[in-house]
Amino acid sequence: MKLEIILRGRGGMGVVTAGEILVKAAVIQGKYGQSIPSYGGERRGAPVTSYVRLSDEPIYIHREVYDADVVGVFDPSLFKVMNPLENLRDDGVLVLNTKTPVKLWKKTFYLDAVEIAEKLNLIIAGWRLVNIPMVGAIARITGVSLDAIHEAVIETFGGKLGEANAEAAKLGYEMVREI
Amino acid sequence: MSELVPEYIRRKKVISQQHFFRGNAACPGCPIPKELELLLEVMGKKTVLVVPASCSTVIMGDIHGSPSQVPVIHSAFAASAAIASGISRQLRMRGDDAKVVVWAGDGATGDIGFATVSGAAERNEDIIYVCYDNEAFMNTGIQRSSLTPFGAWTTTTPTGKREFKKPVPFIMIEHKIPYVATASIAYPFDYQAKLRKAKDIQGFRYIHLLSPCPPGWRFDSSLTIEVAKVAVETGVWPLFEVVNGEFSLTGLSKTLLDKSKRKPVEEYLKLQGRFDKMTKDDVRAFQEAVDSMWEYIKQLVKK
Amino acid sequence: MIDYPVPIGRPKEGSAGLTGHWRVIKPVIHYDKCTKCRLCYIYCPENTIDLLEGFDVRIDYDYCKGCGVCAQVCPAKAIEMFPEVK
Amino acid sequence: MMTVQNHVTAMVGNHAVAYAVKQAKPSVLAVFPITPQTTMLEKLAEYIEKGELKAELIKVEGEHSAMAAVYGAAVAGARVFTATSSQGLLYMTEMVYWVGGERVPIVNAVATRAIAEPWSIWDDHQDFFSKRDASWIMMMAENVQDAYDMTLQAFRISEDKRVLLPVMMGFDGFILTHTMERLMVLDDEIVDKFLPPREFSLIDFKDPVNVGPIAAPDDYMKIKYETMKAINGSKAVIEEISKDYEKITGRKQYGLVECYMCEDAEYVFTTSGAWTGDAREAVRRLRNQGKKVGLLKIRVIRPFPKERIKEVLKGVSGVVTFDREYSFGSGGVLATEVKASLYNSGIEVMSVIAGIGGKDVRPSHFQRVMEDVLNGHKFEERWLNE
Repeated sequence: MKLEIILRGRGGMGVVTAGEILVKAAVIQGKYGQSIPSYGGERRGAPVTSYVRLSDEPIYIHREVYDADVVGVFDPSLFKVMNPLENLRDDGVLVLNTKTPVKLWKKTFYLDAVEIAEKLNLIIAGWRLVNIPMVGAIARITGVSLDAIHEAVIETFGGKLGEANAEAAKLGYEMVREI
Repeated sequence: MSELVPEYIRRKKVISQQHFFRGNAACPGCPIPKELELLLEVMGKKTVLVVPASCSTVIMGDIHGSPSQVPVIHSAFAASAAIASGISRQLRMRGDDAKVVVWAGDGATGDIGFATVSGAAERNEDIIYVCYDNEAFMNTGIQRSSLTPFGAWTTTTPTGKREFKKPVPFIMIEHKIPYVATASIAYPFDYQAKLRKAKDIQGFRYIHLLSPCPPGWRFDSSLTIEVAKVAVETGVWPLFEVVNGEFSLTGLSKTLLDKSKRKPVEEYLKLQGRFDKMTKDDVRAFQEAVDSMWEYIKQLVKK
Repeated sequence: MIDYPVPIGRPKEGSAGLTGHWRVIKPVIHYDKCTKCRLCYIYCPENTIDLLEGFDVRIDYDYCKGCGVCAQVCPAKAIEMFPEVK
Repeated sequence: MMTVQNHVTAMVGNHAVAYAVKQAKPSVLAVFPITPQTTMLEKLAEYIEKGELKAELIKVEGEHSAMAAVYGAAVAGARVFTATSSQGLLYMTEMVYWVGGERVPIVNAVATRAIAEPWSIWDDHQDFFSKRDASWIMMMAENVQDAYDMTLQAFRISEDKRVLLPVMMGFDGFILTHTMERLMVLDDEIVDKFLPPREFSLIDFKDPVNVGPIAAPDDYMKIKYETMKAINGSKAVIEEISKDYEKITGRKQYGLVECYMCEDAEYVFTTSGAWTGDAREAVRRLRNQGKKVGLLKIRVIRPFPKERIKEVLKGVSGVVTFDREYSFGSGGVLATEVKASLYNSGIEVMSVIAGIGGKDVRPSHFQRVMEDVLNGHKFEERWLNE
């Protein structure tokens, strides 16, 4: 396995945390992982990117991802301000959080992460926490085990929040569909 | 010369003890060695001195010998309160009840090291900070500091300083630390009483000590104590202490709230060559500043 | 003993040498006038006046720098400053 | 192979360093926040508040005081740690020299970052390399694992009686501080054995000493001569401690330098820091094309491993150094020093300046430069700023 993933969302959505959970899950499975957040003067609401590499072998490179196998878009409104599909390979996969599925790439997957967040009451300061359902969906597509995701989520959040998020990951894993 | 000392005196045994060794590099008439002697007598052997760049850096000797009988940690100019913080924390970690004393000049306290002092005070570090105030950068050859008084000549204020002395002791009071005091070397027992009090208190303790400098203030070296005394008598240098926010005047200063009890400032100014160039208006302005400080002190006393 | 590769100073009387050599005027105590008030001992800036048994005082000329504070503070005028003859 | 007691996890660089610091059990820390070091400070504060690390954390009012405070604590016998970056490192510069001169064991983790003006929060090595003359031992990490390993080794090296010098560990701002990677961490007991409690204090009331007083010219120069000998002598100690660490981890450690595919190489990259990984990737790709290239990673910047460099580069035709900092009016620092190390060897040294202020550098950049060199396009200095 050697996968390069780009996660795109907005400051405050937990995009970086999502990348880190994928890495932790890969490590739990005995693989290698790397999550590099785009760094800058990020502010709440501004577009944020996290780059993730998952591999069976050690990862040497320390750069952003330029040729992604998977792009996860956490907020469909990002299409209004940027091109989230930049750097997605032709045969790559788009995973979209949306209520109104549209086929934007040859391989497009979607889920309604907002609905999952609302269902589990994962709302903080008015933000629906869509990041973990997205992690579940991406895990499904990339072949990361749900058990490993579960463990990584519990380790990251702990307690009740951990349980709720683990459930969110599971629902994301189950609900993701190809268009 | 020994013939000048009678035989019976020559034979007598010494009963006093040196806490800070004589034969150090201080100028003749410089009160710093005596101030340290008095300090170490109170603080005892389990004391660490932290000394930033100042006259005391030289006085503390070189790698071949030091007048200090307690550990001395030399410090960069602006760093002493921070170095002392580190020492104090480690002493606490190793369960040592030794005291950490910063021995700093006015430049290290009120100018370059001001943020460091303020930071350590805000954190209420368990240290005693003594500022020996000779009112200018003396070690580099008498340049004005923010604690140089109005009207004083220095090599960088050749016609007299136009700004007033930064009121550092009052600024330290505003830090709400457990203990603040002023002292003058003319009143050694008042100074030692304050050190004793400070020693028994935990937290950041600040003592501001007026320390006349014969070459810098332009007076004969025999007058060090006289100058320090007249500073108090004229009210230019008030003696007070603030224990947990409670302000009280000490010693002679207790009697000086009434302006008529204070000698005119001229008596202090005329002793020192550094004030030679002051005009009558300057002297009046100096007097007014002293009087207005005492009005402020009145309010603090009432509280 | 602290063992350390960077030299560190240790306590020593006369760290600046025999500072008595700096002196240009010398204090001399007229013991007949001395009242044993000890002000000279208390105020000597260099700590070069020893207090003796019976509260007599004695100047340590090896280190006295001749500042003249002792003569100035002596209420009995028992200390006189003489130019050094060298 | 002995059984190795460590376990695998994943952490961002700042947390990996904080974790190593926790395991090293310092008794006093003084840290002032600065991007991109801040999350390390936060982690350390959390360890202390939760009681996982029994230490005093002095929340100083600036970096000058941070270094001053750990100096005071170290003089009083504490194992100490501080961390900073960029402007903060510059602000503490006076004390950086101070503690180097007094040869007090201190570990300072520097999240490397460009220096203003203009403002930049992104990675380069200008801050770190600006301290190269302060008599500190200076090491640069390649990845998160390296940052963890180096932090533990740094305490050992710094406190070694044969060394007694502060150690600065550089790791690239954001690129390592905020990157999460797989990490092998040692068990606490193993670390305790590797790093016994520090025993050394300059404050002893039975032997009161004057620390750091004036030294006359003769004394001063003698002290500096001894420091020169100590820092040069530390090369052997660093190699020795690296070997020791290798034994407890079972993972290959590289004391002063690492040579990657150097054996039959004609041209070799020279790098330091996180982009070594990208250069590694480039070497792998070039080797796949049959090109005889290698990579020399300089792990320790001070003492500069000139003997080792000369030794491992024997037989190569040329070296392409990558500098992420610049000595204005002179050249790239690594380039200059590698050149000096290879003096009279006939090996050509070409200098590339790249990645300044966070400017993008990818494996393909390394590849392209090397292809140019192999095609005969030689240069003395080249800036990748197009």
